[in-house]
Parts: sequence; C-alpha cells; structure tokens
Amino acid sequence: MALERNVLIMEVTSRYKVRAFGITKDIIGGKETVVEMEGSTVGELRRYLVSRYPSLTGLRSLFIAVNHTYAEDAQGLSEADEIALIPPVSGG
Amino acid sequence: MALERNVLIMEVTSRYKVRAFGITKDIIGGKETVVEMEGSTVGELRRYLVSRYPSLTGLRSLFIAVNHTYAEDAQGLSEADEIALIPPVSGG
Amino acid sequence: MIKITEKAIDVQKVIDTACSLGAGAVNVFIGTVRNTAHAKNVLWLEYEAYESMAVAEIKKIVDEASHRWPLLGSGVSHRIGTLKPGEVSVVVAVSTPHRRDSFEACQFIIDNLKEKAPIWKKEVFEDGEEWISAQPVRAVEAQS
Amino acid sequence: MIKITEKAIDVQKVIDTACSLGAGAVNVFIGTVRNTAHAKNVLWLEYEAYESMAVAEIKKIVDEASHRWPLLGSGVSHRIGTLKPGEVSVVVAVSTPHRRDSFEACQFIIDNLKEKAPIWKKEVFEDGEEWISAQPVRAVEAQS
Repeated sequence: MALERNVLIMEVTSRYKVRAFGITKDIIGGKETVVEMEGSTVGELRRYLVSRYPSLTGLRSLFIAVNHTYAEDAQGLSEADEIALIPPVSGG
Repeated sequence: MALERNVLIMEVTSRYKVRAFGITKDIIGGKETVVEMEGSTVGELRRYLVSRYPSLTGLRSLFIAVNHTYAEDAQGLSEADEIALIPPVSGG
Repeated sequence: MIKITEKAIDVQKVIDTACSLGAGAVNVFIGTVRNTAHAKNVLWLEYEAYESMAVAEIKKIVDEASHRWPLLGSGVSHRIGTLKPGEVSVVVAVSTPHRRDSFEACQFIIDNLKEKAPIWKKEVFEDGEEWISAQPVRAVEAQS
Repeated sequence: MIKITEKAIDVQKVIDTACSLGAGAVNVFIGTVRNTAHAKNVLWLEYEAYESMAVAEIKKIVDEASHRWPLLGSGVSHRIGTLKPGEVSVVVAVSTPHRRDSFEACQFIIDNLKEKAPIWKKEVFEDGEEWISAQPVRAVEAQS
C-alpha cells in the first residue's frame, strides 16, 4: 500500500475505469475493468488492454470511446473520463 | 330513327360511352358523355373529343384508357369497351 | 393489398400487410397533405380516383417492383375524398430481406404510382380551387 | 425524439413524432428480426446498447441529416433486450416537404446508425450464439 501511494504521488501510474460492451464483455469477463498503467493516451490504453486480453486482436475493429465520443489514439485521458470499449457495432 | 337504324346497319357510326375524371369532368360538363362518330380507333375518338371540347387541348397531357389500361391511338374500339379520359394524374 | 378508400388510412395496418417473418427491412412512405401550396393556404384537398383502373395500374407497378427487388410483402393504400392538411393521402409499405432493397422498391412504387395511377387531386384555397398539374402553365409550380 | 428502449416500439408513435403540417412526405424504416441467419434458425436476438453514447451518436447523425436535407421532423427508436423473429428492432422516421428527400434522409440515418451507434446484437441459435459482425471470419456472412 505504501508503495502504491508513492507511485500515485509520482504521477506515473494512472487508474482508469473501462466499460465493456458486446463481445468485449465476454473477453474481459465483465461489464467493467479497472486499468492501472503508466501512460495517459487512448493509444497507450489500447496497447495495454490488447496485451492483457490478446483476444481483442481477433475483433474486426476496436474503438475506444471517451465521454460518449469515439476517440483517436492520440487523445489524452484523465481518470475521471468515462471510457468504453466499442467492438464492431451491429445495431439496426 | 329510321335513318339512325340505317346508319348502324351500314356500320359507319359507332356509339361510345366515355367516362371523365378530374379536370376533364369540368370540361365535358359531367362524369360521362356519349360519343356517336364515324371511326373506331382511340386516335379518332381523341380527335372527335378535341374538336367537340377544344379546352382539352389546354391540358398538359390527355390519355385515353380502354378497359382499365392506357391505350395507344392506333388501338381499335368496340362499343362495349369501358373508355375513360385520363387528364394529367396527381395522386400520391 | 392494394386499396383505394374514402376512410382514414390505418398506417399500421398497411405496414402489417407488408411485414414478413423472413424480412429484415420494411420501408414505408406516407404522403400527407401539406398546409401550403404555391405560397397559398390550402383549406382542403379533393382526391378522386378511377378506382378499378387505379387498382389495376398499382398492381402492375407492384408486380414490376417484385421482379426487380426481392419483395416479401407489400401494401398500398390511397385515400380519396376530402382531406385536410396533415391527413394521410397515401401509404406504400414493402418488406425485403435487406434494407437497401426496401428503400429502392418503395421509392419505385410511389414514383410510378404518382406518374401512372389514375388519381387526381384538386387543391381548394380561400379564393378558388385547382386541379393539380392539369394545365401546362401550372405544371412547373405544381411539381413535388 | 431519440430513444433506446426495452419495451416494444410503437411504430405509429415514432411516425407521429416525425410528422409535421408543412411536410408532404414521411419516410419510415423499420428493422425487424429475421427468422434465419447464415441458413440457421434464429431463436431470438439479444440487443445491447451503450445507451448514453448511442443517443449522443444518433443525435449527431440526425443533426447531420438535417443539415443535408430539409427535415421537418424526425424520430428514432431502437429496442434492446430480447427480441423474437418478427419483432421490431429499430424505427427511423423523417418528414420533409418532398418525397425524394424523405427517402434519402431516412436511408442516411439508418445507414449511419448501423455503422456508428454503439449497439450490438447477439444471435441465439439452437446450437449456440454469436455477436454479429464482431469477428473477421463472420464479417462477410453477416452483412445486411
């Protein structure tokens, strides 16, 4: 615990809540996961998730939404953002 | 009457009932008119009607339907046919 | 189902007629009476049809559509008589397995119906009335 | 009106939302659950949505449509939860002064909704289930 607090103070590791929908719910095993990682962009989050859940690479596409909007990989993240995994959509 | 019967026997004059719709109802002054004329094609009927009701030439188009189908001018008519004037349609 | 009727059209019923369990797509066109025409207020419209021929012509159009697209069901209902602004004058509904076909087939049917079905409308204004598209001088204004 | 709902969609209500007295044309697209997919019998579908984002994305699409076409009214309702064959999954309705625009705008909205709205369906067969279009190998078969 002391170590973790120390890391947070150094602002190297961030903690993001990530919601999952459709097939990504099956892949990550739930509706939400918490990611603690170094890095603060959508692209970094994507690489982190793909390394933790390799099955994500089997999807036809994988977008990440930040605050209800499709996000580019370069976009920065803050811990308060609502982040979601968007596998290929199939509404209609 | 004697004359008329004589003419019919000679098969020169035919008697067609012609229904009218839309603006042609206003032009011929009713839902139906009876035409007695020499001639037995749609084209001849059209020329007869236009000479009797010159306002018909002011229409954007004028089709004649025979037995519920648009007819060409060369088509022959028989007295039993259901004949109708079709001014420009505007349904929908 | 092809119908010419003096009664208000039940849109849902026309849709139900067109639906099919094998269809994934239903497209519906609804024509309604606009409250203005040529910048004048329309009080009401009078629709008239040569009913037996109108049904026959619309049937030909629907048959042609079902040759061009994989129609699984269709319904066409056209109202006649007096219609006020906002009221439904015509409903065309078609169902197909996939959506693009449903749009194309529905548009084909309404486009051809407007061009060929012997149905006429007269617009009634405060200061007169007029059979739509009947005379050349009016033809340009009345396009819709 | 843009709505994501677990209840059966009342098609007429969506149409009513889209209607306008100045409109002459209403186009409606209705998506229904087909009873077969990939030549297998579909028992039911499970629809899931990221609701807040789905509403936001659909709103963007409708706004874009109203820049491109003279929309006088619109309504979009998408159902989620368990749907059986024949049930309505989505309704899009738009009204415009003239009919061509209504077809184009309605098709634009449903095409974009299917491409962008975060909504997912899982087909449930007798022998298994599958998230539609999720995996590359399925992508070709599942096009509709």
